[in-house]
Amino acid sequence: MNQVIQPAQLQQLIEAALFTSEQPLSMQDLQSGVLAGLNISKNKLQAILTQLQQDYAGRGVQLVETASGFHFQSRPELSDYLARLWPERSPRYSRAVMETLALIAYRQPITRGEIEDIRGVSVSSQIMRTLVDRNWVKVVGHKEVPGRPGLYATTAEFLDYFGLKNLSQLPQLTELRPVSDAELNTVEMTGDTSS
Amino acid sequence: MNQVIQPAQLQQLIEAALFTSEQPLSMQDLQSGVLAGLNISKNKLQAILTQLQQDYAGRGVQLVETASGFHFQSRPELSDYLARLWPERSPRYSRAVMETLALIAYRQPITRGEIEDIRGVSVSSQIMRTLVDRNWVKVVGHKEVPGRPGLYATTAEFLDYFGLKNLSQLPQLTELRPVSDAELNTVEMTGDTSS
Amino acid sequence: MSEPLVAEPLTIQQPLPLAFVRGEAVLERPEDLYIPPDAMEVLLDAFEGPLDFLLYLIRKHKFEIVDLPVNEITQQYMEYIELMQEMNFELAAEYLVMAAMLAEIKSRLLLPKHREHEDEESDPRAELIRRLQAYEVFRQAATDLDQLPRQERDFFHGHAQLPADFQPMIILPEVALEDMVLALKDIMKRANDFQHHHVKREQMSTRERMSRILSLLQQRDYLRFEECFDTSEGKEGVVVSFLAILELSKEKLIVLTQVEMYAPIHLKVALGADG
Repeated sequence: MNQVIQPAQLQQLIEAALFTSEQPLSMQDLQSGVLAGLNISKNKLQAILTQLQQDYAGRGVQLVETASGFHFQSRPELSDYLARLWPERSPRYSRAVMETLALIAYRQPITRGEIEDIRGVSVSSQIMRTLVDRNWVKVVGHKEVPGRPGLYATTAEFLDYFGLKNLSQLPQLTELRPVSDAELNTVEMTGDTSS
Repeated sequence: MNQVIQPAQLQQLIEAALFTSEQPLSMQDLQSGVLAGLNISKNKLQAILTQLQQDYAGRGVQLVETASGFHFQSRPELSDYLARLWPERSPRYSRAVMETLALIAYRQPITRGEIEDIRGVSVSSQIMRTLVDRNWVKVVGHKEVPGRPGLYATTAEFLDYFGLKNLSQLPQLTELRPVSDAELNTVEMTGDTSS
Repeated sequence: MSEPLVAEPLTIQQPLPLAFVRGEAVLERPEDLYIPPDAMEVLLDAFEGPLDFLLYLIRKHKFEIVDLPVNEITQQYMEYIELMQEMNFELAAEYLVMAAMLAEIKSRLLLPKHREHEDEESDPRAELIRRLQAYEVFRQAATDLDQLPRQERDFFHGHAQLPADFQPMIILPEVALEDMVLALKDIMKRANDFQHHHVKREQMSTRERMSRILSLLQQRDYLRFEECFDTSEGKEGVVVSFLAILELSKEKLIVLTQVEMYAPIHLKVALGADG
């Protein structure tokens, strides 16, 4: 069925959907959900989203696009004020958790054993559970070696949480200083963990 | 401690607090929470809230004040569209509903009392409402017996749903599967028209 | 082991205490080897394992990783480890494995070199350097990741409520025709006297026609007799309509009226029924 909606109401509808949804909404989500039957082209939808981003440019919340779609979030400059309202909402993570997360993010898919090889210490089950429970990482397969360890990768929620659209937006890894010392000849630093 | 905040940022802050809070925020909540230490008078705060209400007058969400405070809410006229974002699956129909529907389909027009006679149990109003709300059955008249019970029949929507042109396309019971001897003994399926 | 160190966030804007010893913040890592016994254990907890600890020792002496001064580093590392063991601290196994590796590298460096083995794999430090560098890259990556603006710390999800009278869309259950037929069969199995309610194709269409006529009479007070027939349905259709009218009349659901002979016949709902 095709319905008709006024242009002004169409923008209101998309705006309201993005504000009332708990999850970010992709263009696909919008077209198959709240816009179903309204026959709104992708170009038209894109134009409205761009318009909304402009409308909110100077406001307290902004329309941003991350991995799973569009959602409104508060301006980062306001975080000092807002964070004190909900101190309990902002958990802190230990270095062990962050290093493990970084390894999964940059080297995925990766086994727990491979993470341990690079970090030089064992990775507790507690750490892995923290990341899995947080929906930041998940097992995406198993490595065909004895024990068939799980291969971990990051999720769309991880990207959303850190405000990223995709993994290529992660900060660049630091360049390894080339080894020029003659004594050492060349030491290949590809970051290959096989050893 | 007293801090200083730019007027533009102050409005952004209040706006963001209202959007990011899980609960409605009263003026008191705002002053003791996100605005603590900023020394914002009640008048000033009221003026900003009024300004925000005006800013959002034509948008998809609006700033409304309820007993517990201010919060943003989607425009009521968008609810029908937004409802598609969170569809709820209702449970499967009970056996009683299916039997009632079957009797109406095959024995229409039929009263609720006649359905009860055949099923041997009472038929709740809820069951009839389920079928009427679904637009599958309707009252097409009243039987001239005491109480003038409604006569139920199936609708065109019923036929459409099941892909039938007319009721004569309803499967005949004997066509569905071979009837065992035992069943034949107890259930006569031949065409005696007495009723 | 004593209480685990409270995990510190990786914020680097301001110097964070390295550790807390009896409530006192230890801001600087100790410059010399003397470390108060209490601090020693806490200090080691502040490191994410032997690689982290080795990187600390290398940086403290402003060495480059690639220059890895094995003699000095090994000596310092061993002194820490021995000190820990003297104090009967339970050391994570990784620290002891690293101690063994350092000792092995040191001894191999002391062996005379053979020219033919002098390729890139011949330096016994190479593997350790590779691991230190790889670890340092990801240690930095973890810090960078922690600096990224993130939800619930640097920004918060903005959302609006739905109106109080909001009703979600209900997806109605799917029903297959067979479900309905099976339901009817169940009824028939239960009802021994179902013989009185026979189901038959011809009768079926008669009853459908009865419903249709009653429906029409809900919209209009009267139907002319001829309106109940559709000649395009053929003879059979006419018969079905006629039977339906007779059946409706017999069940006293409708009344047939004719003012005079040959005048039009009208159908109307039986007296007192909806009109």
